[in-house]
Amino acid sequence: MASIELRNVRKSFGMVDVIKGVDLEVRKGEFMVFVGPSGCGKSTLLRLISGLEDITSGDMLFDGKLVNALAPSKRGIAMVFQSYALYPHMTVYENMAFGLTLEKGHAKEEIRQRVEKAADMLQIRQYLDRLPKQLSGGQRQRVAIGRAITRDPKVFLFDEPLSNLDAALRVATRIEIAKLHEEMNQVTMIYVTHDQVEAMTLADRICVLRDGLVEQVGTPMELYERPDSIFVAGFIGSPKMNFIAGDKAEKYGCATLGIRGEHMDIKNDGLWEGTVIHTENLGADSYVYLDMGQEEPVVVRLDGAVTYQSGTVLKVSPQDERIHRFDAAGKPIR
Amino acid sequence: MTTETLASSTRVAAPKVKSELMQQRIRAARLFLIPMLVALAVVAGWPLLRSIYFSFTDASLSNLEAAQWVGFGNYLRWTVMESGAVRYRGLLVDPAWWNAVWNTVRFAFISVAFEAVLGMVVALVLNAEFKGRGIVRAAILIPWAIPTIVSARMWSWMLNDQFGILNDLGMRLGLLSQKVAWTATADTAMTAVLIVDIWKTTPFMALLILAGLQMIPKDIYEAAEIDGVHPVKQFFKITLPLVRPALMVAIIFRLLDALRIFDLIYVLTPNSSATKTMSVMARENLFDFDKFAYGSAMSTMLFTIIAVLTIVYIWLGQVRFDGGDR
Amino acid sequence: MTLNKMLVAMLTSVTLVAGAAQAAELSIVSGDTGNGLEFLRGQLDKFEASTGHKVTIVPMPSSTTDQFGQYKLWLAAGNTDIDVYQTDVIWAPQLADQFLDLTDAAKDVVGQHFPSIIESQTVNGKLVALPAFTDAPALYYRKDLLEKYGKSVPKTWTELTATAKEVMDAERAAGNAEMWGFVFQGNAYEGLTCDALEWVKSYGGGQIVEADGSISINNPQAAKAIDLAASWIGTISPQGNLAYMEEESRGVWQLGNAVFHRNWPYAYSLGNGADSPIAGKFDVAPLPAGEGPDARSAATLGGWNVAVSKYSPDPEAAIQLALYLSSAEVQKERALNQSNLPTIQSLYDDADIAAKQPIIPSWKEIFQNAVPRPSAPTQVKYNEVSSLFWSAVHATLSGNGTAAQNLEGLEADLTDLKGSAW
Amino acid sequence: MGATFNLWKLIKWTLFYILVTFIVVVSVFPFYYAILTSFKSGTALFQINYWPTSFSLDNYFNVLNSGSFPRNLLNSIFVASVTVILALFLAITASFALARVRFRGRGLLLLTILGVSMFPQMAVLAGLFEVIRALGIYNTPWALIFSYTIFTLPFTVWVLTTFMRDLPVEIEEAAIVDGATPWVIITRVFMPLMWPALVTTGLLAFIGAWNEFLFALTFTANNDTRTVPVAIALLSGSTQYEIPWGNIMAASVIVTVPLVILVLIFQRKIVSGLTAGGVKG
Repeated sequence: MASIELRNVRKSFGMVDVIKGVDLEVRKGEFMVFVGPSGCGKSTLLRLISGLEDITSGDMLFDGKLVNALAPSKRGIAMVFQSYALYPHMTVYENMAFGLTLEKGHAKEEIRQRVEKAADMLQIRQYLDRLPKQLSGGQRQRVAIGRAITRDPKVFLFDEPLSNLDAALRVATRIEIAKLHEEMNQVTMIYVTHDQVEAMTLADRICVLRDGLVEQVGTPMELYERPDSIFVAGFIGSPKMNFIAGDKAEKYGCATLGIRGEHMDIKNDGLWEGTVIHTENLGADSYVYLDMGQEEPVVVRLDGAVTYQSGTVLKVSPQDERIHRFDAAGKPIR
Repeated sequence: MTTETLASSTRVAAPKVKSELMQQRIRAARLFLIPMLVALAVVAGWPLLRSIYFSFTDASLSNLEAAQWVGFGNYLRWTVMESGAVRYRGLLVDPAWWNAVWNTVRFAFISVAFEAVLGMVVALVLNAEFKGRGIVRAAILIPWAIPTIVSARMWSWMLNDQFGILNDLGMRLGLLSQKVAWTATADTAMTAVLIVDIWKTTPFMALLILAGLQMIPKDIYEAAEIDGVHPVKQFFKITLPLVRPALMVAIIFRLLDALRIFDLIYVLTPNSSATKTMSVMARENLFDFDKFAYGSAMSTMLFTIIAVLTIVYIWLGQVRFDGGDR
Repeated sequence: MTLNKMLVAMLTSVTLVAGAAQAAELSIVSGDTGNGLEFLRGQLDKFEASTGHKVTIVPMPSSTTDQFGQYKLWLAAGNTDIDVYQTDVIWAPQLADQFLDLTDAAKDVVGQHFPSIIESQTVNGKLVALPAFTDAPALYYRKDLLEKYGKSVPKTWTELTATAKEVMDAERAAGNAEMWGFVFQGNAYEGLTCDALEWVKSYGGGQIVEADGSISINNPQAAKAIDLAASWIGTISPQGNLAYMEEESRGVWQLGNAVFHRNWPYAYSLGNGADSPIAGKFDVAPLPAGEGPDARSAATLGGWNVAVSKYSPDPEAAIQLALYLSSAEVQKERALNQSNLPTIQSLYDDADIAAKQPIIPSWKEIFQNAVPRPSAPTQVKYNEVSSLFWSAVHATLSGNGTAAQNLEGLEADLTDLKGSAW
Repeated sequence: MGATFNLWKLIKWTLFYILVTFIVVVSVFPFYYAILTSFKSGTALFQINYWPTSFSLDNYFNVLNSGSFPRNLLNSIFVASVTVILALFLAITASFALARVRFRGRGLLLLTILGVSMFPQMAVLAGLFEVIRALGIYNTPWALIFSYTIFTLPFTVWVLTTFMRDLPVEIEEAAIVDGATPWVIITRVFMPLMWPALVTTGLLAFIGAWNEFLFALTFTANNDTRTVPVAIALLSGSTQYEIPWGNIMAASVIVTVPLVILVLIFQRKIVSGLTAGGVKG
């Protein structure tokens, strides 16, 4: 239950600047996702917020109060790590209770109740006496989340919590986290991932980071529909947005023309012509890869199962209202 | 990302305010290091400095306070004789000392080389799955667990020319044509010392190598097996390169030990010039002869030589002790 | 006898008075062994009973090198925990600075001891230690074998060489393949200095460094003596003799595998032990003489002494203890129990000793031929001198150069070491 | 085909077991011979036997009844145990600082510590003696415990530092978020994870302290404060030059057996301790 404000926050490791001046506000109770390619500084930013890492310059405020130097345990945060980071020698119960036992003024009974309550929320009550090594990966991650819940934090930090899980578990746990957010709607959550699907499905707002700078902040739909840069446009959405340069772009008065695969139609009088390289048939929809003389093949998304023979020449047209135009600097022309 | 530490860098652009966490950690680190550093300074640093200091004086053990500064006199001094010839004296031109240096270095390299090879063999055996491995593993550790002073005496007993069991065994098996006085003659004294040292420390080497071997993932061998790589080739192409880091570290620890060798030789062949090492000679001068300063100079040189050899080894072998900078 | 008794009585009465004054706690270090320690304890009990002082024994390793290094370090650091040291005969000059001068305390008793021994413990007019017992080696020979082959006890080293060879060959031919002619202490250590000094001296080759400090070792007689010894190795003495110390040589001897053996008195009673194969089959004689102008039989002087640390918190009591341990009373007990040779001349005529330890009076002859090692003239450098000497001899015995060559090198080394003065 | 294959396999196994037997025999034989000797006495000592010919525990009774040997055994146990506890305590805290906190001069510090482990004992003996006298702990077990840190501490610090460096960072961060201080992290989070390393280094330090001779001889001046290796060196025959091989071998067996048992108990841990941390290249 806290708002977080970052003012021109910078972080460098030795000679390397990792965060190069970030201004950001995370609202109370909001689910904020940091997303970006590896090395963009998203994990570092999360660790700066947690207090595990010192900020080199700038200010960080929790509820308007400066916390630059405050120890992590005093910030009212809880953190879930990619590798779960459970204490291997403690039982699930001890793992979850550890933080509370270290804080003064919690009676044993109170601790027990809080642990059990958290365990119930995550349906891990039957595992309380087990050691982490006796649990599966998904169970371990739930214990890690349970440990965070037990602390009753104001801010919940997730550092790529799903990347060690297999695909099916990832989806299930993702839903679990979404549910958690609904139940604990007073708690601010910050979630780091490199997977834009997680970002799109979980976030109230997404913060796209690139090279230590904030590229764009907004709701998933804002980012999808009105990307502030060619980078965001390419990062958000699957399949990736097609970028078309050259003559075809010039006709639309821009350096680069962006169009998503789902916003293109195959028509006999299509504007552009391309040769089918490959078709991916997913059942519900199909991706057709076309060679249009661009650097990368252009992907067209079609509903239903459609198959084209490789080498077939197709004509396609972009839906004009869905076109994104970018100048030479990669900024949108609106 | 996960390998980045908590600690912030202090080299460039230190934060205006150190965070509580960092302060706490730095404070704790200081608190944790001080007792150890104090202990090491008192127990090692100060005595070593004294030794170095005495090596530049004419100190005598019976009267340390009266020690007079003589500069490098113990290391090298010269007198110009009436004939005009210059006569050099001191440790750096003392043939007995260089003989001891040569003995030590020779001993260290030969013993460590044998220990590395034999240790590798033993480690490979122990790394194999077979019945009774636990017992074998415990058995090979016995030589290492026996106090040096005891094993030295045990071996001097076994190496005895008349009632030593080794000569008896050698004769019975037809390996020796006559009883050998192992520790007596210059030719065999070094061999005897080497045998005992190799016997005693190979287990330690084997253990360190075994630890390295066990870190090699099994599937690498399975893959090699499927590719039909010959076992000998497997050893040279897979095992050796992968175990190399562990081996290098094991070798350096042993080398440091071997260069300081004292007790074994002191008990087995204390006065034989064929086996006299730097440590033994330093002791002789420090305590037996009235040459405390000269002995201190030897100790200092011994320390210097070990340090130089270690640095050269680390540099040549590119041994990385701290697993990179973190 | 009566004089001794009177003295003991006097001493005891004096000590009783002192003991009544204040009881001190004393420590004595001793590198002595088993029976020796037991004996010492017994004597100390008597001392405690008569003086009221309490004495603890701090045993030390029996290796004299270990003891010496340790004592030197302790004394250098002004160790107050040890009051009385048992010292080897050669240590006096090297440790003199840290021991109390006993001249005054012992002025009434010094006259009883052999003057040569008192002299060996006197450094620059300071009496550093009081003798407890003395030691001198002898030639052990197998009287049964000599009788069997009709040989007499050799009087010279050449004779010994010949006899040893003959008996050894004959015994080997008779099936005793392990038989050797002569075993001695040939390892490179202080013991070899003793053995070699005997050879050199018996050939009239001096005593390495003479009393006036001149280096005498490089002479033809000395070379001759050592060359002869070198010829033994591999012929009448096993190759392994080069690594023998007292015990190893005794091992060979006591298994009945040697005709002759050079050792200290201790080997006598052990050789006659219950399970000894040679019990009753051997006897002792003075070591053979050399050949040449000053040829004589020579035995290296050994023996132990007691000295008082100048850091002792209670020097008076400590001196009292030292006096007691060197007294005729204790020396007699020592002779009776330990067959240690007394340093008090009159005890050699003592009837009890003659009855119980018949070899002791006969050892007087050996002892009178005793040669001191050059520890007095070489002062603090004795250990190094000895080390250089035994190295040179060991090299010769091992076949690395002739005696003449090695002694020439030794002379140069010793001259270097001596510098302007010892 | 099958037959030749089996034959080849049989030969391989036979050769392998011959090698194993050879290794075991070479390792154990001297110790076996020591035990054999410890049952002999008198002139029998000088006769060579490969199998037990006599069985007499006299030497053991002699040793255990000789003055202060049992006392020395207790001293050794005390000195070695306290040395281990102290070294582990100092090393575990120090290695936390060295492995987990980045500060200026850390690399230099690590090298210095390695440097200390290459000090020749001879070079520091005299100086150490002065220090011990100055501290007033001469001739007490503390003198030994104190001086043994010179070889136990650098080694333990090194091994524990490498080991601790390999512990997952996230576990420590989780503890920090949970509000654990460095001390709590060490004692309640890291120590339970480091048992193999602690056992290994502890055992190595124990063996080092147990077997040490030079310092033990120099820094004690009393039968009641001495340790076993010194006591063995002090075992003496009834006369000056007589070496009591039987007693020495009996004492050696007594001294070595506890270590062999320790090694037997912990041998699995020793290897895994070294695997996990000791020798990361």
